[in-house]
Amino acid sequence: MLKRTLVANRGEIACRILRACREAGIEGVAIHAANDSGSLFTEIADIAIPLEGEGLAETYLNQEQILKIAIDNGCDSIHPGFGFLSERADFAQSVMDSGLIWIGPSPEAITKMGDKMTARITMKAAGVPVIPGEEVEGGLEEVLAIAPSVGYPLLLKATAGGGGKGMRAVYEEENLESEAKAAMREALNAFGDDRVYVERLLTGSRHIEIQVLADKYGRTIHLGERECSVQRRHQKVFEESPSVAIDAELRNAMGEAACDAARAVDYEGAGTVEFLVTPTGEFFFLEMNTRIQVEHPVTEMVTGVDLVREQLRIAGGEAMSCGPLNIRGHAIEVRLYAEDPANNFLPAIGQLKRFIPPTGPGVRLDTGVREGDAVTPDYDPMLAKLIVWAPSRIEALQRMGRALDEFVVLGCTTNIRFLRELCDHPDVVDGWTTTDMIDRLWPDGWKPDLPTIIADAGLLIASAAESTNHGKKIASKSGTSEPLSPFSTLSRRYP
Amino acid sequence: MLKRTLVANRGEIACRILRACREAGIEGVAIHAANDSGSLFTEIADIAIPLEGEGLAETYLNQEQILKIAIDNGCDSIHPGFGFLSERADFAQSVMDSGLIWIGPSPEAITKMGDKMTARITMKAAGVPVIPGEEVEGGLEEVLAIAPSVGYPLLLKATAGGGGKGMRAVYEEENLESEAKAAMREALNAFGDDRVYVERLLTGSRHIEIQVLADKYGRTIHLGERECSVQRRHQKVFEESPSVAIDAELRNAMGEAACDAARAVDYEGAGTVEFLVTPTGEFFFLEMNTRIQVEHPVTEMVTGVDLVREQLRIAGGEAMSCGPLNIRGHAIEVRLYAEDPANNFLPAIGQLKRFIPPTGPGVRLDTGVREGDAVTPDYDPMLAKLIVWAPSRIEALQRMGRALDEFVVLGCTTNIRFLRELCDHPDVVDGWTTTDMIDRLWPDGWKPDLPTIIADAGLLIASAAESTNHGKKIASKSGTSEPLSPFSTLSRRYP
Amino acid sequence: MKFKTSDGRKDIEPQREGLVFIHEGLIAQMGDEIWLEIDGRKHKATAAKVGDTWWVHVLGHTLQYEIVEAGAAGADDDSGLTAPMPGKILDVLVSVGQSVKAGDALMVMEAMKMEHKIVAGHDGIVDAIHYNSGDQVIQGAELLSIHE
Amino acid sequence: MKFKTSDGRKDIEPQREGLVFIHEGLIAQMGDEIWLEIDGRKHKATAAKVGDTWWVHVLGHTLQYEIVEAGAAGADDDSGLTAPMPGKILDVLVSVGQSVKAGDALMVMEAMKMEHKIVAGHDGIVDAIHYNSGDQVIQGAELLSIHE
Repeated sequence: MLKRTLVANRGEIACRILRACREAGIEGVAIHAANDSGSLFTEIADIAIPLEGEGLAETYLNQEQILKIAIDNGCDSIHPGFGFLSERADFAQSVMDSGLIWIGPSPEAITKMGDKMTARITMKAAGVPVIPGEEVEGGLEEVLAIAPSVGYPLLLKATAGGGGKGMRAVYEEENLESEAKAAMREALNAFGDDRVYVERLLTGSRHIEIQVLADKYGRTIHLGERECSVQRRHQKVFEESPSVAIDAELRNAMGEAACDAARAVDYEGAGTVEFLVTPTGEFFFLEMNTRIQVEHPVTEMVTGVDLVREQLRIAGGEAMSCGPLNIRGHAIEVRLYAEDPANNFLPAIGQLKRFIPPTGPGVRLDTGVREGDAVTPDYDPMLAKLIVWAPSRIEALQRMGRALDEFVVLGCTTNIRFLRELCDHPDVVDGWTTTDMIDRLWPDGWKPDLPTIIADAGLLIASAAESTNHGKKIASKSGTSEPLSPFSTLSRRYP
Repeated sequence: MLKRTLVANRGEIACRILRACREAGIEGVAIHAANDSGSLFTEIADIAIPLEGEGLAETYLNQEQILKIAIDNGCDSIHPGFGFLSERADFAQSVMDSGLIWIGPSPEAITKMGDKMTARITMKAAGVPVIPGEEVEGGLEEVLAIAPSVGYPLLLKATAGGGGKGMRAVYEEENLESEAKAAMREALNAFGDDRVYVERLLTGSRHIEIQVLADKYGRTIHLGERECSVQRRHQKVFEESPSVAIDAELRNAMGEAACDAARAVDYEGAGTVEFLVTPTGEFFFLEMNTRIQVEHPVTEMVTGVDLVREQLRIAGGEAMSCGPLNIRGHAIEVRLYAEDPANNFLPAIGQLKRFIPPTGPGVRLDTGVREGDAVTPDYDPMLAKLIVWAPSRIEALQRMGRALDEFVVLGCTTNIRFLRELCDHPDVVDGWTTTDMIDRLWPDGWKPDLPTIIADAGLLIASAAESTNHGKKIASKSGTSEPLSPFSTLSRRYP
Repeated sequence: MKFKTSDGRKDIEPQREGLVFIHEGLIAQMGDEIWLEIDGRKHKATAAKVGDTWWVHVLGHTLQYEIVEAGAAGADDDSGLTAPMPGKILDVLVSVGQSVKAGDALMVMEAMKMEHKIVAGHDGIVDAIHYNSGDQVIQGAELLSIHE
Repeated sequence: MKFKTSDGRKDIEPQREGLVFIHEGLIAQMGDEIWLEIDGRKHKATAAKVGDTWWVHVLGHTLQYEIVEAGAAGADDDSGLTAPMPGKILDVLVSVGQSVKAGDALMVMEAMKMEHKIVAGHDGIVDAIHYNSGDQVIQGAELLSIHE
């Protein structure tokens, strides 16, 4: 069992992990940059150690400093959270070389999954379906020979390339030759290398990920899927489990493939295998994230498995504690960002003068901030995750709507209202969530649907608040000099 | 489906029901006494109507006024919550006579279960086990004849009596005759009636309740048990599900008996059947509560059924939506009371200067108050319920401990520390919870286990806070005159 | 500084350096937030003043300290008289502009099924009366104020 | 009273009766809490002032109103100069006791990868300087103060 764990992260995920440590009877050690002194996660930690230096490279990405703190403070393990150093195989290796436990998969597994081509080859060898496609060494002849086995529509991509150069979509065989010539010409001009790659073009596909968990005792299980298609600026904002597009049969098949993927790299701990799922129910391996994910709570809510606690258990050499897969109800997570959704989702800063989260049944808040905190431009603008669970998807959407309506954040612009409107949007209600959804629905950018009466009401309240100096007296009002204590232990009668 | 529901209650249960209404798309109407104006539940309601009068009888118990408000405001239904009018058959009847829907069982069911003797007779007829015992009409001879069929140890109780007069415990047959004579003599002297009642004495039994749900379509189901043995001053403080004392077989048997009990009175909606369970696994009907219970959240957390939403659904004429019983993990509820546990749990009053509830995974707060609220002697001192769920009982206790440590309430004495110590007590950890537990463990009253260093730290903080006028500047600090808006929509770069 | 607690009177004169207070190895760092350091470990604490009593939450414990003798910041010079608990005003015994002496009864309120007198803490002139008889008042509500 | 919002300037002169403000059928009841009445239904609202901007949460919407012309309560007479956003002090251009004129640059700070000058809002004498160059400051921190 682990005794003292350093959490090499900040914000809400550090809070999440440190709380799990406390519940597991493990001492939690936080590290923090100077500008994170007093942040919520340092308060939840048993010990909080300041990092020297400025900027990410000198602080949260500073492998040497972090490892030294762990050793100097008697830690036996390091949890990297997500982002930062979580997928750095070299750091995992250093941690292990220092005799500490790395709460995550082996450096080899991280490396294999971190390189796209190695991952593809490893998965193919393990029998996990990958997007049909081949690298072409022998020029045009070979492209023409390979194409039928890949299938149409297909995509020609420059092997050396990027940024769309040398990329051509081919919908019918008769266009293959001319398009292939064009692609190779473009590739040669752009990259000095005319090799191309032929891949099936998967249109209208969904991005679906499977959570896996593997311990040291040979048990590798999956915990169902998450659908995370609603994205803005390539970042997820709305995630759910289960997916409306997945039935029990497909879930089993994808789950088995995900477990095969994990086994192929001797995976240990929690990980996520991403798949592309076509409208016809074919699925293909995309990549594996070798860490806990931002959206892990939706899986926790529907499966009843505490993923972070299992990570700690597995790293400590215990068998995982969860029983057979038991998916119940529906969970949705929305990410609360400090950003202005009406202004192309640009990040916002400010002070959280009021921060009043919703409460009640089925509502979970994983927050990195609390009232009074300053939101600075120093870090990612994600402030918190609001997660709801309900027996059915429609009830979960209704509950999320209720919770978002109750959520008060003043002093810093957030995407709360955008998320609220999303919950009522017919495409979301019907489950037609796609990665391009936000651009499709709001091609000219999202603007709040603000009824005139609400705008007028806000104006009235602002002027009344200004006229009455609202909020100014809160502090002094209760600082009265009348002692209350003589009365505080008196008995009372009830009618 | 219901359209507009009046919630004839206050505090946390009114909040719970009004949120469920909002999620179900039903308009929620709150009623409130003058001293509840601005309370949290009036804020959650779509419409809040003031009650005239003072004191409970003129306000929350005023049937005529409440019914008139419901009719005048176009409500189609009334939800009584618990306490107050929830088990008043006459009120249920008036509501129905006015053409409104009563969200609860029929007045007949309430009446039958409300009278102990009628309930006992009805249950016996339905084949539900009741505590073995008989009323004796024929004097001593009959007592001696009946005793063997009741079994030992047995209890002789004056039929007309109460308060322990005429009560005798008999552990062996040889003492029966002399004890029976003494009991009858005492009964005659005290009540002028020497009839006695012979009942099995059930020592070391647990108080276990089964949640049932029944709709208008003939479906009656149970949702497992709750154990609520930890009580102080005959009020529950710590409730959990499942019970450590119940296995799947006993759960099925008790569940079936509870469903039989409900069917025997044509029960509709949510109800709770209480049983006494002996150490040998025998169980006996005690009574049925014909309403939602304070501790319903623990059942919701382990079964995944939203009980209040199902109540609304059933009352609106829909079939209940839940599937087969699926009990997962463990849930614990503690009741946060405004009271002084170190002073015989006497109620306390004050203002909630700070009220900072815990957050994070597996933590649910059903609260009727928020920061700044005054806690008055006018109502029940229960402020909120803190509920946790975790995969196992021990993890749930650990999580509750963590959550209680994080819970900050200043300005009004509460039982938080008492509850915190309870979570670590070996008897609670081992599941040896009994109704007399608190008296047994703390015969001279509970006192906090306060380490000297914490007491010294508190003193230091108090003096430092006084010296620095802590908290006085909060309001003015951010009321600066520097405009922030020019910067609030600027973009920012990440390293 | 002197305080009254549930187990008697306590005296404390911590060493102060700016916003840092030190006493027998314990360190309190004051600011918008309060951090307590014990054996090199920092713990967040929360404190709030109600009347003359400081409420402190630290390491899962909630403690109360009533001020007997104030510190550097001094007592409130608030001339307002506030309701010690929620209740109902039964009688107002003075009027605006009236001179009163320390100890004079100003109002009578009912709370906890008992009657309580609100008395003047010092000599002065009644400035304002905020409630009439029959009004419900919340705890801490300013009932009336006296100008010296 | 005049405000600036995201869709232009707005003027409002509500009818006031004590703590009740009325405008075109909308009623705002002010107090420790704010209640808005629309068509006979009451809704809780929350408001907080940051700088010259009132933030208002009502019925699930969060709105901002920047004051252009203040109301009865008047503007803050706060003589402190505060950091408009979190950042780092690059340079302090004045010293305590120095006379300054409205518009004089007092400090330079870096935030959002840009330099910003902190300028005097009125003539006066520098009372106190709370940060030195190189210090990190949070948003709203009082940087220095000027006495008129």
